[in-house]
Amino acid sequence: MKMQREEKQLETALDAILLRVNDLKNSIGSMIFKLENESENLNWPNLLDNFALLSSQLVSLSKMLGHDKYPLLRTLAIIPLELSPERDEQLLRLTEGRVAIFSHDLAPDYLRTKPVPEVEQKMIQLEHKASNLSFETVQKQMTAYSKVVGHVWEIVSKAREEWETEGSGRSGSAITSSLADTNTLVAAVAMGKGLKVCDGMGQGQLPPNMMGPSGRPVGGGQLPSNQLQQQMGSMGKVPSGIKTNIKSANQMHPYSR
Amino acid sequence: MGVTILHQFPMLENRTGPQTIEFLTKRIVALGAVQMGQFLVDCDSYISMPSLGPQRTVHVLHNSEQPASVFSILETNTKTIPLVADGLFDLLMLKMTPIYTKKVAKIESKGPRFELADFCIKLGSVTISQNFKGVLVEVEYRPCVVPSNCVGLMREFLQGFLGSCVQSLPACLQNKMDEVYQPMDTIQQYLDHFLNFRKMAGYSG
Amino acid sequence: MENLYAALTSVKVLRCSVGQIFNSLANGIRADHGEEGRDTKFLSEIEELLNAVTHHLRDVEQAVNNLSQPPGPLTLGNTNFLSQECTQERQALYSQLVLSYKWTDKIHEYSNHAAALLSQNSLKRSYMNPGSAKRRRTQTSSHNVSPQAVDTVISAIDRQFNDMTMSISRPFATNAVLQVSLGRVLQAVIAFKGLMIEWVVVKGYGEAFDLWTDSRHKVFRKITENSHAAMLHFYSPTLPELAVRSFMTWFHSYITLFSEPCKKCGSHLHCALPPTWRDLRTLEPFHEECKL
Amino acid sequence: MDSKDWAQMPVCTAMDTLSSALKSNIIPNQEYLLQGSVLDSAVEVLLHRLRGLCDNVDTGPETFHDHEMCFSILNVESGTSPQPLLLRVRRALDYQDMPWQLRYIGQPEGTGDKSRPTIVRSSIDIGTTSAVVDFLTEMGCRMDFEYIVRGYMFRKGRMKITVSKIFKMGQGKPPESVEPISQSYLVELSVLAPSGQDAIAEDMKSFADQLRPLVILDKVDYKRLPMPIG
Repeated sequence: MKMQREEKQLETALDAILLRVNDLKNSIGSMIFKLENESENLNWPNLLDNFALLSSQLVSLSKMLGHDKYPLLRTLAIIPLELSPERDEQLLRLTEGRVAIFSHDLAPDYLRTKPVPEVEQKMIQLEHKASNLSFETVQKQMTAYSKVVGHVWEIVSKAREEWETEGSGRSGSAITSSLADTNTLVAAVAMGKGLKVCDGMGQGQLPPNMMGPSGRPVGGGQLPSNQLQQQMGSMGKVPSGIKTNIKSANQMHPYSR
Repeated sequence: MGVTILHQFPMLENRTGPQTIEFLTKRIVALGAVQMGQFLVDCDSYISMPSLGPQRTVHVLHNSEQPASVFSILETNTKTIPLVADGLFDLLMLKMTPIYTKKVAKIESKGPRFELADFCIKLGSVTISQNFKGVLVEVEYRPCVVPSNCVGLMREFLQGFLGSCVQSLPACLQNKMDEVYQPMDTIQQYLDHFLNFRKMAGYSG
Repeated sequence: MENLYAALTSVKVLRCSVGQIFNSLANGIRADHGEEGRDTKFLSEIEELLNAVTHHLRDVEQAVNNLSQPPGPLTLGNTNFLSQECTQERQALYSQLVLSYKWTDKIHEYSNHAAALLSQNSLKRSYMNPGSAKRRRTQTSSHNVSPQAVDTVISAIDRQFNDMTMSISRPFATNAVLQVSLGRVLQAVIAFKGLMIEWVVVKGYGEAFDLWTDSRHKVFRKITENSHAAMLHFYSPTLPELAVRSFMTWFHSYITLFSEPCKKCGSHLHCALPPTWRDLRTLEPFHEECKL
Repeated sequence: MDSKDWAQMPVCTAMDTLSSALKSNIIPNQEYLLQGSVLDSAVEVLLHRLRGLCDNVDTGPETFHDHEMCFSILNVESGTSPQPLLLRVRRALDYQDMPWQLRYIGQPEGTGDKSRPTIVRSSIDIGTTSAVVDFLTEMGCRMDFEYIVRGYMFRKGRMKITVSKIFKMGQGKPPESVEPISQSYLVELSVLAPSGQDAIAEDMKSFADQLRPLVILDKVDYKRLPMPIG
């Protein structure tokens, strides 16, 4: 009875795992396909999305394996019942053309649960070496290592910063209109803001009898106009002027969304 | 638009306005003219508020011959500026009423309009707020656009049916003899006569 | 229909023979009957005529018999009522007949005159006359001139008059259309065929330049007519250049259209029109009515 | 028509015809307006899109190059707040012999009103002769400011769309050396209609939505605009 229940549990668990693994496989497949066929219009955010999907699938798979409800797969053994040097069509179909023959030299590779013996040996050696190190050397190596890592981190973050400013510059070109400019233009057209010819100036176009330049406070009128001109002019020359304008307009405009 | 001459026909003591018009109509019809409708030239004057400095007057005239246009003439101490505008200029003048007000009565010249070959003759009786003031005869010779070319011809035609009372050319044409005649020139002649009528009405009243 | 005609002619013949009888009877015995036996001769003549009448009467009867009954009543319109009116005077046909006869007579006479004039070929502007083909080849053709030649001729004329401006356009292939502005008095469109002036339209200053509509003003319509007359007058097939130049010189004299009075009556206006005619040689202004 | 009938036909005064036109409400004296702007870099895209949306597809956009002068005359007499009367004179620099345009523009309404899709302001458009500047100056008007406007005009039904660059007048310099006042083109969507035809405002709103997000056409209340300089 207990055996039966355990078997059933195992079966459902295997089914679920199979499902996840298949999902994972499909996502990897589609990503490979994209890389191979659509590489020219594949952008970085898209690729990142794909990686995120993969990692989430991996995480959920590993969570599933570590869950209490699931039987410990580690305790179970797989015994290859039949090995044959013949080509197996059914197997070929099942593995989507990856494995054609389930023979003596291939089966151990597929069913392996431990690293290759040479690797295992090397790992043991390394662990042994590590346990034999003195505390000072460990400390020294650790600081050196963290220094290197910190350095790399610095480089990477710097690169990232550069990259981001560049990116934001690029995405800025998608902005096609600026509220600040709208306001400037509308105010200019409606009220002449920035256009008003200050007293004593700009009368060249007007008939001379219109306003006599005499009797006007020339000095008082001219000075602010010059300042205004300078400000306007300098604003026009700085290329980043637009960007700052956008920001300030977003803060100021009553209808901003 | 051909050269036009506006002429004031002297009133005789024993004739009323309608009788004078009747008399002239008979003469002109005898020459072979055919009546083609009526005509109307009117003039409103707007005077500036004292706060605006020296007084200026805007005369706004309409001529039924150019029904889509409004003619306005601005008079200041030193100069006069003519302006031709669309019909909606009247609406603008209404907006101006706080600054430019209508203080004098409307004056108009109205009457029958005749055609004789290429001539167009208009017999207008001038009224200031329905009171008859005099008779203005307008003669247009439509093929000719330069006054200096057809002075003799016009004088001959005018003398032909108005008699010897026709002598000199209108003052405002004198210095424009070699320019192409504009509808505004007709309006200027009307305004000159209207202002005279008003002045006389002012003295008599 | 033929039967009807036959019947009508036989009736006519009958009436003729009857008329002849009455004629002879009314005349009585004539000189040509001779001296002796003139009575018998006369009687026999009457008898002969009577025989002819009976013969013709028989013809008529025969023809009438041949006629078929017309299907339905004949509709004759207003002529039905002619039979109702018996007095000739009230039909007033006679005077109308006389009038129409007079007209036809006049038309005949005039067309004879016109034919005589036209046969002299003085106004024919192309070599369409059936002259010998050899001679035609040697003649200079005024309407087969290169556009460049036309341009040079016209620009030469243009230089000659400084108050007359001209511009050439060629809307229809190679034939030039000349727009002439004569001071601020008038403008004209002149269509050429080669160097031959084909059409002239005169308009007022400021009117639209186009070949097909008349001017608004009576004066210019009159001048258009006169220019046509002048263009025919000045036409000379052998000296096309001279023809154009003299036409232009004549045309230029209209610069004083409104300012110069008529040479004959001394006044500007006649019938409310200025002197619209210019003498072809002296270029003096005349009213239409004064030029003769 | 017989000449007799002509003779009988009464002549009505210009004022009569004007007031009857006013009564039957056929004078287009209301302007419905939406405004926005587009950066120089994106103006080509906008023009392309407008070409597709508007009526004059085959002929391409109509260009214009105008000079606008704004005049005001102060109404001091009346006891109420001295509201200046604003008049604008506009002339085409590229077609010198065209009539000049004199324009009265009233105060904008509906800027704060959320239910109204566009600004509505009264407007009188008058074609005049070129003497109008002298005329206004002598009348007592003062020229407040002037500018050069150059751009493209499109039509869509009754709607008029202008995409234009505003230039500051050079001080006595030739018109070629004028400087633009911003790095954007002003975009205006307007209809001139007799009063009471508010349905057109909805049409304008939906047309403006078609241009989003390239250009945001909106009611811009210039009285409440921030004033960074002067």
